[in-house]
Amino acid sequence: MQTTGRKKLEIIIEATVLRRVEQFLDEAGVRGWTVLPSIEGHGSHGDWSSGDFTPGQERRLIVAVATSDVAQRALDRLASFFADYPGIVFLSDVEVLRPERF
Amino acid sequence: MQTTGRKKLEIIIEATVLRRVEQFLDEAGVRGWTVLPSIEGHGSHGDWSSGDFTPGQERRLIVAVATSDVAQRALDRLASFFADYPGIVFLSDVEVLRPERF
Amino acid sequence: MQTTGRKKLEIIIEATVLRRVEQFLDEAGVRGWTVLPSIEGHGSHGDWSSGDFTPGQERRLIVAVATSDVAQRALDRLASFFADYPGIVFLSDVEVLRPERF
Amino acid sequence: MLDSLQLALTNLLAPAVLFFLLGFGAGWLRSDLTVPESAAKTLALVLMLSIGFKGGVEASKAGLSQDFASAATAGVALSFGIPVLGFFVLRAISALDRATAAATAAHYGSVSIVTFVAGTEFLRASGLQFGGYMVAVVALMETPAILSALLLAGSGAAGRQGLRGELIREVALNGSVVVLIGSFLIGAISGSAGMAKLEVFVGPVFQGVLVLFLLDMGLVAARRLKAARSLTPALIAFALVMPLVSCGLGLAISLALGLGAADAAVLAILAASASYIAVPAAMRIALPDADPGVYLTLSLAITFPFNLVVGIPLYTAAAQAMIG
Amino acid sequence: MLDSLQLALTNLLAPAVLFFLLGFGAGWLRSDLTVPESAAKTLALVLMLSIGFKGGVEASKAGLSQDFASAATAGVALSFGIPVLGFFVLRAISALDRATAAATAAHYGSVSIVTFVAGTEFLRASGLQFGGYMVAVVALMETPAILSALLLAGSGAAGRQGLRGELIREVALNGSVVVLIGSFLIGAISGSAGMAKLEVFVGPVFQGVLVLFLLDMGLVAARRLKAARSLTPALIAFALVMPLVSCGLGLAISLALGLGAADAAVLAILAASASYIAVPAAMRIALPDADPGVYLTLSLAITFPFNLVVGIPLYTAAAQAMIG
Amino acid sequence: MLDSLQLALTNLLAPAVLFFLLGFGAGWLRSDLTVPESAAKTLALVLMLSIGFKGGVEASKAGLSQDFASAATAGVALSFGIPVLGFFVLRAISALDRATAAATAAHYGSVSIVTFVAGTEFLRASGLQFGGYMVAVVALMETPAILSALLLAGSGAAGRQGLRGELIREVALNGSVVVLIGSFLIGAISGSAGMAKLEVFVGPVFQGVLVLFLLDMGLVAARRLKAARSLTPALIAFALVMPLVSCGLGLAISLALGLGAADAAVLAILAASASYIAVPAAMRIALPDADPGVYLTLSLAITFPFNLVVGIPLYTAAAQAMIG
Ligand SMILES: Nc1ncnc2c1ncn2[C@@H]1O[C@H](COP(=O)(O)O)[C@@H](O)[C@H]1O
Ligand SMILES: Nc1ncnc2c1ncn2[C@@H]1O[C@H](COP(=O)(O)O)[C@@H](O)[C@H]1O
Ligand SMILES: Nc1ncnc2c1ncn2[C@@H]1O[C@H](COP(=O)(O)O)[C@@H](O)[C@H]1O
Ligand code: NA
Ligand code: NA
Ligand code: NA
Repeated sequence: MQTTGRKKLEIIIEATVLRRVEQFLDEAGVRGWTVLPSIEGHGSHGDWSSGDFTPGQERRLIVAVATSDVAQRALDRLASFFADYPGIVFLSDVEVLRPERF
Repeated sequence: MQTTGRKKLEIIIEATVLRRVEQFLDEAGVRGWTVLPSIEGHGSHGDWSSGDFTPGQERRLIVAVATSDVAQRALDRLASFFADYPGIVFLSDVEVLRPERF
Repeated sequence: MQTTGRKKLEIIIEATVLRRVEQFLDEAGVRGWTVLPSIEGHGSHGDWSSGDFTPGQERRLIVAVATSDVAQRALDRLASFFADYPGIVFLSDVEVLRPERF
Repeated sequence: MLDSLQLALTNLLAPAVLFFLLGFGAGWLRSDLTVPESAAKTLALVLMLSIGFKGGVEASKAGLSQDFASAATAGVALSFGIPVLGFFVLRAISALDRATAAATAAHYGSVSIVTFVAGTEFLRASGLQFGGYMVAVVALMETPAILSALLLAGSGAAGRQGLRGELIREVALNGSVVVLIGSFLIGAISGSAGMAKLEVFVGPVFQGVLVLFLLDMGLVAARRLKAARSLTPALIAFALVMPLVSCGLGLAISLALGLGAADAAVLAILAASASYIAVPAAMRIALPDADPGVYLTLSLAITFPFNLVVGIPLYTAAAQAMIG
Repeated sequence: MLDSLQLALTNLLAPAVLFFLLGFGAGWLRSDLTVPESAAKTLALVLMLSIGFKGGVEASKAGLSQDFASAATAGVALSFGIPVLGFFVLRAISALDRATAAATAAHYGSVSIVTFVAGTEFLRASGLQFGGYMVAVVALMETPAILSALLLAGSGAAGRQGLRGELIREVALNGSVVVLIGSFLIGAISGSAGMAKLEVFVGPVFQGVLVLFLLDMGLVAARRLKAARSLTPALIAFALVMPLVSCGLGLAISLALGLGAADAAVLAILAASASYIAVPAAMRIALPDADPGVYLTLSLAITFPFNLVVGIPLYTAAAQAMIG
Repeated sequence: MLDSLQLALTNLLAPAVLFFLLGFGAGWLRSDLTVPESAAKTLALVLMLSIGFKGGVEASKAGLSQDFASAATAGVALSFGIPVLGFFVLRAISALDRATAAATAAHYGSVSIVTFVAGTEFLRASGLQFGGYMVAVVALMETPAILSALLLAGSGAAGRQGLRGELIREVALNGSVVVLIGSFLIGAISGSAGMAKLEVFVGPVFQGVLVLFLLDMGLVAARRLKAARSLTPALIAFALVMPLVSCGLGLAISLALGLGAADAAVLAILAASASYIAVPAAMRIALPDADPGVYLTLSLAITFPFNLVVGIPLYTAAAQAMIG
């Protein structure tokens, strides 16, 4: 099967700002993404857990596959967002079938 | 620690066809996989959310690490499945310990 | 946006030993990680499902982005742990913003 | 007539309906209120278990009757027939493709269990006594509509991809049917001894479960309506008028088969209701090309609220006028 | 006095308090006991729905009264005012940054619904009769504190990043406020007919939900306390003394507005309680730089247990001494 | 004898047993019916909380007694002893490795709380009155079996990998033991005042929770049985005969210690039951090499259904024959 190179964006953010980040992805031209739940985490601001009572603090992991250009544009927008809001993003290479969909 | 190159398959499909896709993986010689839940998604067919009442529409993310050959075989089988059923698949390079297990 | 190379560790282990593995990561110098739930899996020891009644057997997926050195150190520690406890780990290349955080 | 209006108002002021409206309002205003997904699934399970069990206990008290046979015949006929009508109407009035039209029609032939529950609550409040076997009729009406739709659409995907097993499981062994029929049989077997144990659970606790579930349905319905992209005036009209037509068919067949007014009202409510759990799940396997954005929006976000708020008292009044 | 001690002991031996202590002990000893996250959210929803509904039914029986207006005025004033006091105290006694101090102060101006529930259980056990409208006062007190905090902190992040919509939703339409007010209105509208249906659910079932939820709160509070990294003696003192000060303010304003002893006790309990659901959620959007490790630990892991075990009987005794 | 058969039939027709069979059938036919994972965990929590609390209240009424001391001694002895017997039998009749044999034996020494609940329901239906302290005996029997297994297997992994803390937590502080003992103490402390609040929750609501949980156990047991790869006739025979042997040991020790027929029946049921929550969790840490495909299948998919459907009436009849 012929595969083509694309970029996978993975974004970890608080549930509270999910809608906003999805809007960035949309504006950057990302055509699809999937949001995964997470249970707990550790970082420079200490630990959090989905068992806590604070709805907004739970993290979501957004997985989005896109072309390199679109991923770069999303990254630019996220970088300035992360100046105010906590969150991390990482990028990696993936190969996909039917590249015209991404 | 010595690591060896392998391929990671990530497959996003509807819960409804999970068993079928697992069967493909098995037939292709994939020896292990892990299935993750997801919460919501956006794509060319609009949005979906695990909060909806439709059991089958929820997406699952299958993560499977395998040799390049086996991954290629799984990909071939999935490509023809995805002609009828919605789903996406992407492939990336990973390094593993104890390569004989994959 | 300028990005820098880092390593992404992905570790699949039983919920029971999560605390111990987190301790290894901490000792190896990993500064952050996120823990995801999973639903079911297949491997050389048969199938498991989160719907079973055995709390400890459920798998967790730990995602941790770190420098290559730190990741290598974590890998060393995990390799000896995996002699006694079941679990798999894989490593891949990612690019991050603000590399000083990882 | 005045009495019917009075009862319609009573329906509107029932906590269950008000909690649905609360959820709908909150969803519409994009409140962050949510009912956790696993809670919603558990609540649905409890609802089905409770009505199945209660129906079984009542049926065991009454014994098998001719009325059950008549109602079952009528229900199965409606479930088979309504999708055929719905399909041709949808193809005539809209540009929906074959698969989406067939899948949508299947929803209207099958039934909504929460509409049934709300309807029976209303009938009880109105002093109308229907047969416990109507729960078995609900279960019987769930799946024939799916078979009709498959014939109409000429489904091939499930066959090509070796998903016949999954399809059979979704159609014949889907969770709601199994729980409904299973609990009905358990109720019938364990009778009043069983009821002595579960009385509070399937009675007053059930009432709480019902309002929570309706709160969630309101949230989901409003969110779906806001996100709808493929709604046209013709489709909206279909979602409002088709239930009235189905109610008419249900009453006609009830009259023909000699059912009493209360059973006829239940049958009319079932005919008018549209599935949003069992049928969509089967459609994702059988007709993966059909657009869930159409069938879920119509059934859950338009027809369900309409039936809950306006339809139930209307169909009941019609049943009483025609048969009572 | 002896009577108060007696009652304080009764409070301590109530199942709800004991289950909190069980959870706290299990969490402290790092037992693997957990209440699933989605269950905890559902339990919280049931608690809010139940107290809203019961309050609405009671309020509909009693009709609107001058007392409601007085209590509402007092509550809103306290919710606005307490954060201002709290903010300046925190800045004076600790090294907290502006954002964290403002966010923490907001928690103390707003209210804890479980503290309210435990307080009302205690008042009922003590034979004190407060107004059903106090539930509406709870809802009214949830959000003014958030506005105070935003003024004190001079928030900018939400504005810069186009999150005004999210912020408004968190402040005005957050799930707990919507369910509380919505259920209150539904209770008021459906009155005793509605109560007939939901009586068991919002009564005896609610008691079980309450002990489960408190078990979970104990677990979470203990785990948070163990994980706390930024606690100083001054902050701990704040979390123990601030409730006493707020109680005093609540009683003073109650006296000024002529409230009865029972209503005054509820108001004092509300003033002394600190939010741990609605306010933190708003703070993650409005003041993302504020440290949740401070405000959640103080409110959930110190003030809540203090109020539950010691505060509630104390504030009630004070209200009776001053007003009764 | 006739009477016993009659009672056995009554057991079979209890809703709880029927719902287990419904779940088992649905799982066997691969229906897509599921009980959400977090719901199942919450239901288990409610079951343990309820039986603990009820036992505590009853024990507080009766006061401490010699019978409690005898039953506790017998229970702890059985929990320590049964695994030793089970281990040597398993090594003799099967090719199981040391770790898997020890882990499996541990399950049979420990207890199943749902089997206990079903057993006590049956005893009540049979008019047999056992002591409230038997709940404390359940809690005491959970863990000694684990210690026996560790001695038999000569575990090293947990020690080598610094998991002693986790192991101690799993053994001494595992969720079910903590909730069971904690609720027992809360019941004993809050007595009838506490019972007045929780009566409906731990009584009629509990019945509904029980049937839901058994429905899920049926589903999981059937799925596990279908997926079982390492079952041999010898292992199946072990899972069916070992409970009978343990029942015999339980009755013998009861006779020796002078327990009444009802308490002896409970002890026999506990001895015959096999753990499927607490012990597997401990075994994943202590003996990670042991194969869960063996011990979970035997305990959950064979022994549990056998005890629920056939064992409970049988052990009760035996207790009455020997002691009654
Ligand atoms: N290096 C990392 N790898 C994976 N997840 C991370 C990493 N750093 C932070 N996170 C996640 O982001 C959350 C907030 O990070 P921080 O702001 O550093 O406390 C953490 O609790 C983790 O869930
Ligand atoms: N580029 C993508 N990256 C990640 N997930 C995707 C992507 N495209 C689609 N998906 C997932 O697949 C689902 C169906 O996609 P679609 O068929 O394009 O609507 C979406 O709702 C997402 O959950
Ligand atoms: N190649 C793999 N890719 C992804 N997950 C795996 C893989 N192998 C094993 N796993 C996960 O690890 C669990 C235990 O594996 P095993 O010890 O091989 O039975 C499986 O049930 C899966 O959840
Ligand atoms: Na219908
Ligand atoms: Na306050
Ligand atoms: Na045993």
